[in-house]
Amino acid sequence: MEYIYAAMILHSAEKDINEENVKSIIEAAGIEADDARIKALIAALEDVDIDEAMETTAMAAAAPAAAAP
Amino acid sequence: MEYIYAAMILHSAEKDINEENVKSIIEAAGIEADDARIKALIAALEDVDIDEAMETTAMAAAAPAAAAP
Amino acid sequence: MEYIYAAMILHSAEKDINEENVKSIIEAAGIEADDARIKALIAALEDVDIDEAMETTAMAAAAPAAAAP
Amino acid sequence: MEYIYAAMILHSAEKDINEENVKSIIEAAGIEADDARIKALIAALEDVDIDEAMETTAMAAAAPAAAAP
Amino acid sequence: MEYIYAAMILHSAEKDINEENVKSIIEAAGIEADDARIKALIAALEDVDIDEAMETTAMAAAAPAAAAP
Amino acid sequence: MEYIYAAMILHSAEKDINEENVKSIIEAAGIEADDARIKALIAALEDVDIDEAMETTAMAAAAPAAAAP
Amino acid sequence: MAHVAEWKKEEVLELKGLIDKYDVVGIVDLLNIPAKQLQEMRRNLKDKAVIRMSKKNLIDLALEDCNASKNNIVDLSGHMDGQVAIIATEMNPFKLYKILEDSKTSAPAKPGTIAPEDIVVPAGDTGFEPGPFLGELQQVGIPAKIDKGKIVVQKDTVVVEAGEAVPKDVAATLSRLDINPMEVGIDLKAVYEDEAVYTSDLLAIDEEQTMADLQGAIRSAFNLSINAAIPTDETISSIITLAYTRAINVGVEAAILTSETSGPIIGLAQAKMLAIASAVADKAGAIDDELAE
Repeated sequence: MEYIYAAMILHSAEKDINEENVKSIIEAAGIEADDARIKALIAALEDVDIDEAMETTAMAAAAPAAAAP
Repeated sequence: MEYIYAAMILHSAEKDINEENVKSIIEAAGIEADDARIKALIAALEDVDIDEAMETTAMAAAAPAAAAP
Repeated sequence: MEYIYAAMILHSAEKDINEENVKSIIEAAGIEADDARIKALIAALEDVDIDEAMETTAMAAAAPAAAAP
Repeated sequence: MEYIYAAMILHSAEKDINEENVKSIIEAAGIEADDARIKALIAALEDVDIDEAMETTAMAAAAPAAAAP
Repeated sequence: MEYIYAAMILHSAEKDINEENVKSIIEAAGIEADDARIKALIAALEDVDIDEAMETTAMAAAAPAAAAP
Repeated sequence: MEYIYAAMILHSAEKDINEENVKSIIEAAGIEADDARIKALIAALEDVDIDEAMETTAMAAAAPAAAAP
Repeated sequence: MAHVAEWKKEEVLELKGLIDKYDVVGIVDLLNIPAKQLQEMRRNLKDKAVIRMSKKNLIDLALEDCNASKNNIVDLSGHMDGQVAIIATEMNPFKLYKILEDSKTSAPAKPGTIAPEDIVVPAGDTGFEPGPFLGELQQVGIPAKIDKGKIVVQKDTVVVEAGEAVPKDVAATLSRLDINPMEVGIDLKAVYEDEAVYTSDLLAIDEEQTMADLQGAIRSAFNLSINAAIPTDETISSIITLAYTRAINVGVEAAILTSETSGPIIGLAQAKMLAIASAVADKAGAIDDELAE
């Protein structure tokens, strides 16, 4: 999930989610960056509205304590 | 939340969650690092089992494939 | 999802999940294979115990649009 | 489950789910294709709305522990 | 489901699950036997630990994380 | 359970669940039929509704990992 | 049958005729059954079963005579008990047993009758106002006291043990308590069909067990069909569901972004972050204001 987290940091900080930025973060964490995974991440996120995905999460998260045991 | 994501990257990659590493990530994201906040987070995380914390709420993660069209 | 399904076929049949095999399947399905995505897929799966992941309800994540109000 | 995944690849890529295509994928995976199983699968899939079945996944995921004895 | 039950009878009685035996049962039930389905059944069961497959709740994967320990 | 399975074959195929039919199936499976057990089963099934059993079971099948051992 | 009276010979012949005529022959005990009720039950069983009372030794003789054509039927003679009768039918013995059991009723214990099993007076409120009934209860050994204006039995008490005769005073007390411990009806002891004798313990059908077995069979068949990916009309949807679910699970766990997994993956990332945030929320300065709300 490191790549996702990196993207989330950039999103949080309202920075551009691009290959370079993700790679910098991954490498700053001492992880060997895998360009293919970064490319795939960027490509996939192009079609996703992150804020919306986060909002639906928040809602769902708020909802079903009921579902919990 | 960038700081927490930074900690999660380190955790995910099984790297040490320390001030230096978190700071590197934050700065790599082009964010000005707030040392006090990093210190406070590191201190707080010392008492937390991150895996456990993530799992307990993983269910609340309760998000959206369903919701997404 | 095609790439994931391709990996699932190989896993199911206890074949090696490598670039060549995934590519063969994707092409056999009449889809133009995207090498970068395949590389990313292989890299991502390397960190994961597929049997465990299959049964780990990531779908909880997808779950409760139903549960949500 | 190989045969099902093969069908799912075709569905995902909006290709025709027929004997020939399923067989190509299975063989591309290095599996000896069993014609009888492929025929049986195709026959069973004729009466099913795959998209609908996929949607129920989300629902099933939301099904409560309460249903268990 | 007739074919499945036929296989289960043979399994239960520790008889060989082969085409001939399944066919006998199906025909004894007054059903016209479909050789292709029988072949498919036999082929599918070859890879499977029947006892385990009968006991493993198939939909478990679709269940919520909440249910998991 | 062979006798129950035999009854389910007949039910699945919408055949009459009577002594003669159950016996035929059992014998076709190469099992020596126990008349008393067959009679007991037939008598029991007069008061037990298989459709109801199927409905109540379907729920359990859709239910969660929690139900699995 | 040299010393057997003529009427007895005729009776044996009639019994023999009955036994020969039907495939299924049983021995019953007409449990304390009043004549009127027996008549009613005979009427209910009309066309289905014939009941014929007789003496044990005459039934024995008839069974012996029939043994040549109905092998092993003499085994029934070991099950004659109480007020014996023969029941003859074409019904499935298990069904016969069920019909007879279902028609049993309960009745008050008459003084002197033998308790078929322990007769218990249960603990609890008797519904009686305080009065002489309290003494009556204590008289027959039932611990009772006044509680909240009612006579209350303090604990479950066996007043007559199985096999003992019911004393007169106990019978009266039971009747006032509306406890009817006696079973009245036709008690099927054993049935003969096709060379086999089934005793009552074999004849009792456990419906719950049957239901459970059916559900077990159905569940196993579904599981097998789905887990082995053997498509049937009933399971193909579930097989697809399972395959799809597993693929999504793998996609999300491995963070493989696709149109179907991106949402859940982001959701999962955020939820995990929030989980950690809440775990450290009580530590000053550990989380930013946005999260602290």
